[in-house]
Amino acid sequence: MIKKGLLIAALLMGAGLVPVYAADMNKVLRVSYPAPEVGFDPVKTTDLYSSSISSNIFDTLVAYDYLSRPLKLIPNTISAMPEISADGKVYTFHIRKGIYFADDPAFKGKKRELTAEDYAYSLKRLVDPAVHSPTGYLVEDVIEGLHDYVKSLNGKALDYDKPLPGLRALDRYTLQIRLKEPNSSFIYIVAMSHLAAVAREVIEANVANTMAHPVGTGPYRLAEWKPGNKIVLEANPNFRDYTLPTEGSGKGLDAQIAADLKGKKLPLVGRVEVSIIEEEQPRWLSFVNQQLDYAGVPFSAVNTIMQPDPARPGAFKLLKKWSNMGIQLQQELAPEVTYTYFNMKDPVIGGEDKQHIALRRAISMAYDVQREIRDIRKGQAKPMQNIIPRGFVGNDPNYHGAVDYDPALANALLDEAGYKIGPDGFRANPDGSRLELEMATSPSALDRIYNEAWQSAFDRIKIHLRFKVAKWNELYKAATEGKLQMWGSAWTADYPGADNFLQLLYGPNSGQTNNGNFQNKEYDELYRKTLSMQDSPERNAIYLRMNKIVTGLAPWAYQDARINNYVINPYVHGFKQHPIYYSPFMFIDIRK
Amino acid sequence: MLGYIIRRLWQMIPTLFGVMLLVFVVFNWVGGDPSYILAGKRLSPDALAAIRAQLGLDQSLPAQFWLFVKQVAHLDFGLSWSLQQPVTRILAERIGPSLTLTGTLLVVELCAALPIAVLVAYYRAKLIDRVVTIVCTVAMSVSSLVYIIVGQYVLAYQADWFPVQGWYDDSLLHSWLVFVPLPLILGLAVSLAPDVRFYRSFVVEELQQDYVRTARAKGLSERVVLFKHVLRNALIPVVTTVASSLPFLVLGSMLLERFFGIPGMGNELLAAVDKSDFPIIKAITITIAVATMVFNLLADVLYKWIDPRVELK
Amino acid sequence: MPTSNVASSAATEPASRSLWSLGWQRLKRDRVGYVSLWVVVFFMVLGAAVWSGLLARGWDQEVGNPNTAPMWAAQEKLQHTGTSDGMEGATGPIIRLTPAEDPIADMLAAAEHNKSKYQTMEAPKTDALILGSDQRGRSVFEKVLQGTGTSMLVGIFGALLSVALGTVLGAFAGYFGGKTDDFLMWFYSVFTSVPDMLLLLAFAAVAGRGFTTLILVLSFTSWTGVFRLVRAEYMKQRSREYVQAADAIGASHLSRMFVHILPNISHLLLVQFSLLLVGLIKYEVILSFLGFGVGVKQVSWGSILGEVPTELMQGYWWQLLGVVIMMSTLVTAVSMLTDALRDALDPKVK
Amino acid sequence: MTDREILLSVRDLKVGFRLEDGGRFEALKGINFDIPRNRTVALVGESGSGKSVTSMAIMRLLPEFGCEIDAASEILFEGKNLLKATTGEIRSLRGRDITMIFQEPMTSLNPVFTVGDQIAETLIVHAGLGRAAAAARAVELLREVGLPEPEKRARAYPHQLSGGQQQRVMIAIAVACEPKLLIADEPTTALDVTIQKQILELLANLQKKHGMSVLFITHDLGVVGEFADEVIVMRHGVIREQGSSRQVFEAPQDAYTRALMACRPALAHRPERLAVIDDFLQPEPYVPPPDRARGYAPEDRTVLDVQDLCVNFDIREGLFRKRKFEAVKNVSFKLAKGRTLGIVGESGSGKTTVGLTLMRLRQAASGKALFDGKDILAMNPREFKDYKRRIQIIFQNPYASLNPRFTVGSILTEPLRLHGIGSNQAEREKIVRELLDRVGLPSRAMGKYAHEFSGGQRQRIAIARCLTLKPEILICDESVSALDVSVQAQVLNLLQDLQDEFKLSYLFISHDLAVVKHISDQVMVMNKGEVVEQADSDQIYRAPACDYTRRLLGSIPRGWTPAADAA
Repeated sequence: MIKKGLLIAALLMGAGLVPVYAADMNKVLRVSYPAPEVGFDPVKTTDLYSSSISSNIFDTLVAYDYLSRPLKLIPNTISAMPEISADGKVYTFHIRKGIYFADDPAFKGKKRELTAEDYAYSLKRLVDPAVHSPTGYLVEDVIEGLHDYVKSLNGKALDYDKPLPGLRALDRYTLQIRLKEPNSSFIYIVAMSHLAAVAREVIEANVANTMAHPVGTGPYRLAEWKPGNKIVLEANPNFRDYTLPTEGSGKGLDAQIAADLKGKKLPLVGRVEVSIIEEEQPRWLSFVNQQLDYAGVPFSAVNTIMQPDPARPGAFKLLKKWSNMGIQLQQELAPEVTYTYFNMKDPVIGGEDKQHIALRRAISMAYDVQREIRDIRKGQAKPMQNIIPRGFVGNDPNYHGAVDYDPALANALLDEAGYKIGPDGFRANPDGSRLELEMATSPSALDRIYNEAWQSAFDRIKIHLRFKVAKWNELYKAATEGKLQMWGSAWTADYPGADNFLQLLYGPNSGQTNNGNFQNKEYDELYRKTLSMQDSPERNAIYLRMNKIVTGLAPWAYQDARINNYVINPYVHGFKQHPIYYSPFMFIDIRK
Repeated sequence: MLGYIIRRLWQMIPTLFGVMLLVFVVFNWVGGDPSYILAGKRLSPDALAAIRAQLGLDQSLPAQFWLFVKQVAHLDFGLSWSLQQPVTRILAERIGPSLTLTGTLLVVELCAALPIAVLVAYYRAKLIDRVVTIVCTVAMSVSSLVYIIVGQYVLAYQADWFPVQGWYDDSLLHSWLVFVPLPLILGLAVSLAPDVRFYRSFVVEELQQDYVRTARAKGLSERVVLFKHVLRNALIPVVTTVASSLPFLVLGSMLLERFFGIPGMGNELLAAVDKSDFPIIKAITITIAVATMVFNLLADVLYKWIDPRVELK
Repeated sequence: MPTSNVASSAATEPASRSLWSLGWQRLKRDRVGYVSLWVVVFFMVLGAAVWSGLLARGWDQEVGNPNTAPMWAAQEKLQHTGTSDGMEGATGPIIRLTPAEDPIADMLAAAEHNKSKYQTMEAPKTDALILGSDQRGRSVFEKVLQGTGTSMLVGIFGALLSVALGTVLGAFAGYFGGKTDDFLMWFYSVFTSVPDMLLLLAFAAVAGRGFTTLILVLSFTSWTGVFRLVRAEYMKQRSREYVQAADAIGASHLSRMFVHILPNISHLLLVQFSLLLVGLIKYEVILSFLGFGVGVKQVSWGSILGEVPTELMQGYWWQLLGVVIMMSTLVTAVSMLTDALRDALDPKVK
Repeated sequence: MTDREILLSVRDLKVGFRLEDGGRFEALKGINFDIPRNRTVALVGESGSGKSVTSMAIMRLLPEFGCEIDAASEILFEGKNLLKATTGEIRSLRGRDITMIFQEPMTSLNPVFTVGDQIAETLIVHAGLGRAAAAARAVELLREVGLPEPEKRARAYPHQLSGGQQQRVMIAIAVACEPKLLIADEPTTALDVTIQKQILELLANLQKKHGMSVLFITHDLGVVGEFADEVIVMRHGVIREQGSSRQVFEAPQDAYTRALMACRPALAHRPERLAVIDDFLQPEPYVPPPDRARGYAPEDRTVLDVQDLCVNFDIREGLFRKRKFEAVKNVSFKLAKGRTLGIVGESGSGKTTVGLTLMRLRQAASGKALFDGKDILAMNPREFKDYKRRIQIIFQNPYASLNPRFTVGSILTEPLRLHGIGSNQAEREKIVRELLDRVGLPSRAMGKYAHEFSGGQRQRIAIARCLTLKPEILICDESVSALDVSVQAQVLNLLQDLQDEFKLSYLFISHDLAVVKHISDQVMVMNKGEVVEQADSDQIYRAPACDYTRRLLGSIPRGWTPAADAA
């Protein structure tokens, strides 16, 4: 009772300061992130949590529809999807008039309209050497002339006013981008929050600390920020009239949400409080006590929260205890792959000769993914079968790319390949030298559980295994330098394009994302070929071939893709998990 | 007195230098390369080099150390590497919550532990003393982690007597009312037992002194002997112990802050070590080191104040 | 007959006793202390038995079903989640790598032929375990026993090393004073000015996992208390008359430090050792909880407690119970023994 | 001896202590004595005699645990049995009717309260005075006990006062409420002889002035002679003799009493050997041996020639500054072969520092110490090693100078081993056995630890340790001061025997003038680091040349004088 009273008092205090809003300023949405954000300069951050906040503050040219699955791009600040030239290289965007930035002292009290120049400016910031953007690669080699211009700077400051042939504002509302090569994924890149529009005046007024001064045209603006602890967003009073763009499938949850939001001006909730809670237990407890409005299901507590749903094979439902409270469960397969890579340049485990392929395949066979899913993932994952996640264009649902768990076969295979069991009961290299493999790992308790699973896999095939324990960044550094033998990795989609995953094995990406240093000529050629192809059976056939190359050579031990489980308190409306937008705050309503 | 304080302050410089050296060596050696955290999912050598240049990691070690020395001299630790915010600002925000919890903890604990200790010492070797001593010993034997894990689970989650975790950023008082009680109770559970035992030993030690015999020979009642004569003397080690624990008020209780989501220094330090955020680690360590030295000095001055025998040299 | 005289009177006189044996006599009279001593001895024997492989050797065998409650406690039967091969969405026949496409098809075929010799029968899983099983189905009882061995090992050797380190440094600082003392005190104040936890995390991060690391890291951060005590004792003892007497008869500095003075503070070191034993066992728990700690093939109380927060939320309390019982028994016993030792060995009593 | 009205009487007091090994130690075996009103009763005994237990029993301050008082015992104070009184009754008696002062004034005062407060406290509790009145009365009391500037002293903390002043404060507390009985437990033992005299006089005056009874507990018969009306001699928990002072001193009935009086060295004469208790407990009567002549002879060979020895200590003061404290200033003396040089002085006179400096346990600032013509102070440690064995030292505290963790055997063989005396362990043990025999200890002592011996035996062990190295010079630093008189006599006799046998030279440092006179050929008086006077011992006692020496001699308790009784 006391708690509630205080809360209301806090809300009232907030409400007193604010002018008239479309959003209900008395409504507060409270959510949590499991890891700290970095900041809110879209070109400077790469982490999920920073980007999720950024996408609530800034607007990209195109955006994913909220409800449609598979994902569909729709115009966001442009009046229609861009015009693409016949050769696939020139994109023309027509920006809508009357979109305004949130107020900021940098605008000197005037309303500031969004223009094509803003996008041009924002894109140039990505490659500005002074900005050190970690995401500059997204456009630098893609847009014509950008790379050459940056290289020509030679330490000089980038001149934002200099017109570039590849990136031009034709007029106040028209932006034209010319690509070096046709690129079927470019439109996805345009939808990434790193390419959202910032206002030059604001950036220049806050050069020293752009991370803390996000000013955009999006539905929310940053009200308060305690780095690494709490982020408070407030509805942006200058936000344009915006309603739910499509009704999605028009069935089930989609229909419910469409009915809820139809015709309403978004956002609905005036204030969003995001707290960073790193431990799983308190996060869940907070949700149960309605201190959080929705939350992920802690996978460690899956058994006490949900059970397999007999009506829908493979799916789960909440235990009675929770569903009686009106809590809703949403399950969605994450757009990701998790795997353990083998370093293909490593003399012991790498190489495309049969002996080493057999070794890697045997390791994959000895690792029980099903058991991992059952015991560690608590059933909340599906085995990975394809480099391209399920549900993505290009994923062949019939392809079984994973190696089946079969320790006996793995042992027999190792015998064939010459890895004989020595007098100590462990296998030696075919040349008789001692065989001991090393797997990298971070030191957390969860990592330890995985370590134990891998340890038993190696015990099954009688190979010595040791762990190299270090902090994640140290391992990452070693990985990019090709110094690790094996390391568990995961990749989550940046955008729903197959190439976003296939590039993980693309030879030239060695030392960047291709940490296993997989170099296969045929694969690389096919990858380049598909880049300019549109979705077609031909392209799907190539994707299948690429998958088979990888299954054959086994640079990865496939693991799984997680199922994201969300629980939602009964008074929360409009929430639907989105594979790209982690925090679709503007669609959510609180009705207590 | 003033001369003493000046001399002590002067003596802090080599220690501070040592601390800086230790922190620098330890974290430059083991701390890992933060540029890999900042670089994101896709690494290019150019981007890495740019980040390293921005962080000053491309300079020689002596140059980096010299920079560190200058930062300490100016009390400006630059920007946090992971949060890109001024370290001073981050720490300024963190210190309030830490102090709110640990300060309350200290006061409550002193108020509880000292009377219990005196009482038990008064009845030393009687049943109540033995019972309390044994209870304390058993209570101390359980890991603090167990108290926190079980306490949070039972008191907050199952019984719902307290919020599970959280913090109001706008009002420390509000947070203190709502969020401090549970960590406070658990903190007490962890530290009350050892402190009672500790303080009891001080009192018992004093009870064996000759002046207690004199006081009794004067015909004073046991109560006066205990609370006037003994307590005043037993307070001397208590004050020193408390004063030397003050720096950790500033640091906060890492585990409690972590579990209860209190945005304090300890939580920040754990996160910073996790992310190799060297500027934050440096700043916190230097702050704690300076606090340790200053509070030690304070302890000595206090010592002088309550114990007339002490001469400050 | 003078000789017989001496012999007879020697026989009637009580046997001569060193301070240690007097302390032992006093300890024996302290009932709580004496019982504690035997509990500690029991744990040491247990630790040695575990360590030498006599006990709990099969702790990492997956003998039971995952997360089974202790046999004496009621538990709702778990619904095991169904497994999926991730092919539910298939729209046509399953496509696999064909032998023609497989670079090692021939090896696989041969291996398939030979694999029977590796087929093993899996032992049936039991649900009847004293303390239930963990999430891999290992017996919690055996695991906790194994953890006891590890924690004892880490605690004992860590405390030994800390005491040794603190004693040697403290002896030099306190005995020689002057510049030696200034330097060592500087070293000491630097270490005490940096929060323990920070040092612990930093050292642990560079050194990775394992016993040796743990022991080194723990002792490297916990020598300071011993140092302060030993230094103060040496300052006090070096001006004692028996030390001056040793100087007068020509004993060297090292001999005075370690032959004459050291035995006289040995009872304090024993007390410090047992205090550190408790302290380090508790520290190990926290380090392991944070992920540094023993290796994957080893288990300690801390690594078990690391699994507890998530288990507790699922209602699996038995690992917590096992560790808490063992740990609090040992730590209580050591603490009480420490108290008893402090009293029994106090030279003031004699 | 008329109107001898009894204030307190002890009847059949039996006190036993439970030992931790389950045994029982009878501290008092049923004693009976009376304390008359307005009289001073001296309770005399050596350590372990039970004299302090008696006083504690009267105050009811014996520890609650492990101490048993026989149920039939009675301590009647004005007819009331204190042993049966309630805590409240006892509390109101303590500090008002019965008060007590202790041996260690420093630790007996509470360090954190001003002395004024500590005096006032009694007045507030017992006399019902208000705070201000009590404070004013406290100042008066301080004046009465002879503290200069009492207003200022009342605001001082105990540590700011000297030992004598602290004891005066204790006395002020004790007499604050006009007690009927004051128990003084060894009140002067820890004090210098001049201070001792003042305190004794003060006590005597106060006794007369307030008409109270005093129970004066001491180990030193000499102290009580001057002012006690009655004397009780105790040994091993039994009263050996009691009676009026005249009776006890002039015609002691008990052999032990006689022995006690005889074994203390006296200024008047110097026997060949001091009497020991056993001499008196033999059936045949004790015949005092002839006196021994002392003094340097011209033909004496000088072994140690100390010239202008100075020793300084640094005292840190203020910011970075150090002040030099001159502990020993220009001390010169010669020590002759086979002779004893006594150094006498009060605490802080620098006498101990001289001894330690000669052992090079302290650093000399300047000066020379020529040992056989070589300056041992200028030698490097290696050169000094050979000389080290030739000068040895016996310390004051026999409890601290033997390593408690070593057996006597290893204590004694260690120097032999270090200096390569004796070719193997067996040979060394043989030497040690002979030495033990020489100092009067059985050879089975070798396997024992120091704590198993009494103080006198320990001092014998310490002497034996020095003898292992066959030194030429032995520095005895207050070596007999901590011992009971009877034991002290034995050790002094031993030292004398050894000197006669081995022609040792002694540097005998002590605060006790009688002892120094007894053993020394020449005496050097030191005060504040300087030598005040140096002469042959008989001469210095007969005709002291300077004031300070005279004052020292004047402070020595004169023992029993019939005049005291007459007064």
